[in-house]
Amino acid sequence: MTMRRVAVVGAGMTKFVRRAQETGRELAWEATSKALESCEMSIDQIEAVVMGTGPDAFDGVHMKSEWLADGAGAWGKPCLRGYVGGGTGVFAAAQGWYHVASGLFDTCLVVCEEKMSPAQPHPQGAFLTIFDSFIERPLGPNLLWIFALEMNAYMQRYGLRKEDIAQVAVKNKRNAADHPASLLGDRNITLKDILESEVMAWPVQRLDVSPVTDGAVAVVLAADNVARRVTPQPVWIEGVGWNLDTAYWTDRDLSYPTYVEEAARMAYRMAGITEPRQQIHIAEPYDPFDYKELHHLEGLMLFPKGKAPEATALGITQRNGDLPVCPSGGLLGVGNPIAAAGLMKVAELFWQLRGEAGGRQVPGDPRRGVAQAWGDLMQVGTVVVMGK
Amino acid sequence: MMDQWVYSTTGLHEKDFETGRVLVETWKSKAEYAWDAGIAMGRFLEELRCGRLVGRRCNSCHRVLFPPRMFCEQCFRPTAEWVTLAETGTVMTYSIVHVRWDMVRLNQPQVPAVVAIDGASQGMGILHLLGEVVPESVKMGMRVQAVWKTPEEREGSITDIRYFKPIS
Amino acid sequence: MNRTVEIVGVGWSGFRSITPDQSYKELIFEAATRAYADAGIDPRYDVQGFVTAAEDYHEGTSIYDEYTPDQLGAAQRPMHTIAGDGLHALAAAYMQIASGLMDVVVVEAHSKASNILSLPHITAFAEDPTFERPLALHPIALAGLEMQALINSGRITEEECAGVVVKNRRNATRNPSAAHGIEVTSKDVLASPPLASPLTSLMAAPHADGALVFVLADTERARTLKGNPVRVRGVGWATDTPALDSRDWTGGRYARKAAEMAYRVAGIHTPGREIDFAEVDDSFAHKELLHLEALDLVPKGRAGEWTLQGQTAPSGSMPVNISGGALGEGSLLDATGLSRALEVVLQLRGQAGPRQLPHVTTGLAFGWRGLPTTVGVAAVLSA
Amino acid sequence: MVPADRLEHPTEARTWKGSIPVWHRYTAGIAGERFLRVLKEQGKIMGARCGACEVTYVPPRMYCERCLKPLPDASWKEVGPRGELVSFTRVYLDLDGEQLKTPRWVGLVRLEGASGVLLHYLQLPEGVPLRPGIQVEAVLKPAGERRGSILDIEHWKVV
Repeated sequence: MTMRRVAVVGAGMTKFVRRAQETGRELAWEATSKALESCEMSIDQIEAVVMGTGPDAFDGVHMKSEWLADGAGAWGKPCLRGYVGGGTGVFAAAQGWYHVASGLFDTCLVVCEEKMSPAQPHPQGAFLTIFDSFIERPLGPNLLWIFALEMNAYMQRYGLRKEDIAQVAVKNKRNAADHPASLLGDRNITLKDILESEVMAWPVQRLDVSPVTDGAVAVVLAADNVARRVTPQPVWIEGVGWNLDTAYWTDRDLSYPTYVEEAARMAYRMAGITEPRQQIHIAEPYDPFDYKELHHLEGLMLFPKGKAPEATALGITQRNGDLPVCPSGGLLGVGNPIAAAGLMKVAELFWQLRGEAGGRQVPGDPRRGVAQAWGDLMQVGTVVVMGK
Repeated sequence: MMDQWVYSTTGLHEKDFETGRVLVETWKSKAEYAWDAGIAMGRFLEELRCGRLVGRRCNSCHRVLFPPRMFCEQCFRPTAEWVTLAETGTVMTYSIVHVRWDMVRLNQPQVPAVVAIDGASQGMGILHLLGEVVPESVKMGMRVQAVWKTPEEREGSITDIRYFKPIS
Repeated sequence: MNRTVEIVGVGWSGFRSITPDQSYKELIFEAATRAYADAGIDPRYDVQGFVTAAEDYHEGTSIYDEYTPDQLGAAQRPMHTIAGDGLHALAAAYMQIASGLMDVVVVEAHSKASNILSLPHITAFAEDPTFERPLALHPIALAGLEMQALINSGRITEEECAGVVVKNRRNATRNPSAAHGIEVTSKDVLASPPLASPLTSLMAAPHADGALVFVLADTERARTLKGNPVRVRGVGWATDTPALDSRDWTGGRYARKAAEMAYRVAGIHTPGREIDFAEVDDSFAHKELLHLEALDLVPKGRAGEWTLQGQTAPSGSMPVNISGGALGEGSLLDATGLSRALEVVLQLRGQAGPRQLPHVTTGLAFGWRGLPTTVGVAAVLSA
Repeated sequence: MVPADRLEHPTEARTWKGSIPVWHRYTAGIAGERFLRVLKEQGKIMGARCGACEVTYVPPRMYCERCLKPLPDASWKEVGPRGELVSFTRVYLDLDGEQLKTPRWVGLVRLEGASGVLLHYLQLPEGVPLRPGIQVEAVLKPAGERRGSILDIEHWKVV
């Protein structure tokens, strides 16, 4: 059957900061009000709200989307919170898509918020309890372990060096220097800076990692008929996909994200994409760690397995390259308020495809982009394809 | 341009908290649990107390699943029988960790690894720590064996295995 | 509306006050096995999507959605969690099917409430950290304040609340899946230890462990399956506000809004006449009365009177919580709303055994997210 | 010995204990910070009014939850300290679910000038019959003891 067409018609966000004075509810409102303003819509014109936000242990509020609801414009409205860990931000856009595509709603506000700074003694503490309660937590693991274990598996499989991977951090932190919301943009950062940063969990060094961040992002979705009334430049959601692999992560080959490939195949099928590398002009893969961008570019089938580092070295993924990757600056540069960071990528595609990205605008006339996020125990892929 | 759609959010510094420039409330949430281990995990923990690693066989795909579960997630059917595994295995991947979960530096680096256990199906392992090894000498594919606590010390916990050490 | 959606299979495990013989994964696997047998499907081949409803702090795990796929046969499939009630997850599945994206979607929700050793602390952890939590009150205070506010407004009496408890606990004695069926008198209820006046301990739903799995399919696909499908005619959900200051303390705005949406989608204009019976949230006795009026199933201000007159009893004109509700089955945390829908499905299929209602064709399930929220979700189901 | 697929004796049932061991530090937010500063420094309870929606929020918000328009400082006004008791309850349990030695009264009060209610402890003089609508007043801690917290209000006292 033919599915209802759904477009992004507006987007707004907060600055990404290390510690916000705003409460989570206020952060949600700041992003929401900017998004509504950007498409000159009032909250009365919004029929439903989709909330995306990560572990309650960050903000420090149980059932936190119920607490954030008023800031996200959900007063008296249907509000639903989808949750796939780090994959939540991009999934929220897919969830907004099915709200509208279902025919139940003509408009839907998608709001993602994360305030990590309240968690003490360190926000990483919230990650202590993502591991299996019976046989992993007693070992005292931390989040860096699984990233390091996965990164090492990836490096060994394809014989990669830290230099091959660290160049991603350089590119994204430089790109972020042009992002007005950026926490860690740095035009002058060098490969040497990354490689000489403190070793936290080999092969992970401090500058391989995106920072703890507070922030929120909101986008407005509308059905075909409404979208054309709201803006002359709707950006269509052409494909959505998500996929969750087994929780038994120690039984999996960590060198390749099959779940990302499965999510991408689902989204590409819907978008009618058969040659991703030709048909996609901008990519915003999830980059909480530099190697993840490479891992995900391969999972998205934009480069062959193990070949993303080479493509990066050749400059193909630079903002002015043949396939600009994370022109926003990504999580490594703009910051990583978990769920909000994912939706930031969707907002970036919206601005890029409308030619509104200012100093970050990719050259040429990009017509289609893909945003992707990842999360859980190296387990979930969420993908959205957008085009004008 | 998108710049106008970015709210000028108020960023704070740690010293704003230390100096009391901003008001705060603090809260220690009491979130305590006693999780039912159930059949598979209950048996697995009990076997650890006895110094054994066990898996479950699926009669449909014939895999020996480890860690053990009462269902096969690939075939969606109950697993059929218990299988006692070896206490040896292969390092699938590892890391050399210098910081604690709260980012405090460790004096001695930890070496967490995924160890695929002999007797389980290809690549099926668990997360544990490596010991009695120079971190820099650890390699993928390295053969290791479990180093157990004494029977008196064991409590039916994953930590009844102190760590895995290289097989010399 | 793009496509119509049916419930083609249900399965559950429990409900008991404790379930030490199974892990949450094993409890869910058992419920899923039954639901798939009921629908006559193989989750590894016949299902496009899976949705679980769960909350991190109810599980004791951050990012709990990591642990959802295996016991459902959902590994490496499109699966996501809804941090909400099982009925919210059902609404999500409904939308995935209605959009044309998927034909068959599985919904799961569960409770291991017995595994939580500090539940009042966790519920309080949902309150505003600056203006509410510093008072360090047991969250039951909010239920007491709401019940008293309803009494002050002249809408209900303590005796009417006691009537709800007597009815639902008795109904539960005829539900083999209910953990808390018992015969009590109105006097017992009013004399039971106070929690937050005027709320007494028998007026608050005890907890239970259990798991529920539903299989949903679009009508075309449903025809090719065995089972006897129940149509999801409408779903609706709504939030009032997290703030204590501006919420609607006596009108149940969240329930009214959720119902308005569900009725609109279902094409229902006179709920009291078109809906034969209802399973509505009764986490606290007064909530059943508040909800019945907000859902427009009972005339304003009459819910208590109807209850005492037996109109909401199995033999009444608007039977309510024949399953025993949360008061009789036990609150299943995030699965509570879905357990309301389970009873509606069983009644519409004529599979409710000794508590089967004669000739019912349309029922309403309504869930509330629990303290301290003002979030409701409704589903209208028809045979 | 544990059987293959079901436990046979309660002695075989096993639990594993754990917790989520984090604590949190919360800012009061842009509106909350100002509200608590005024309460601490001037001993006043403030509200913020949305003229369009005709709602006065207490505590004030940065925005109106109904129309989502900002509520600038100019929309703030003092409310209370007197108000009407809208609802009340006597709580018998502490946060651990244990019986309180002395059950505690709390009340929802609509302060003069506010649209909604504010929750706080309620102090009852002996023998005063509690009924909705009675007038109460916010009792604040002495200026020197106020730290910029909702607990700078000690309780509601019946007028």
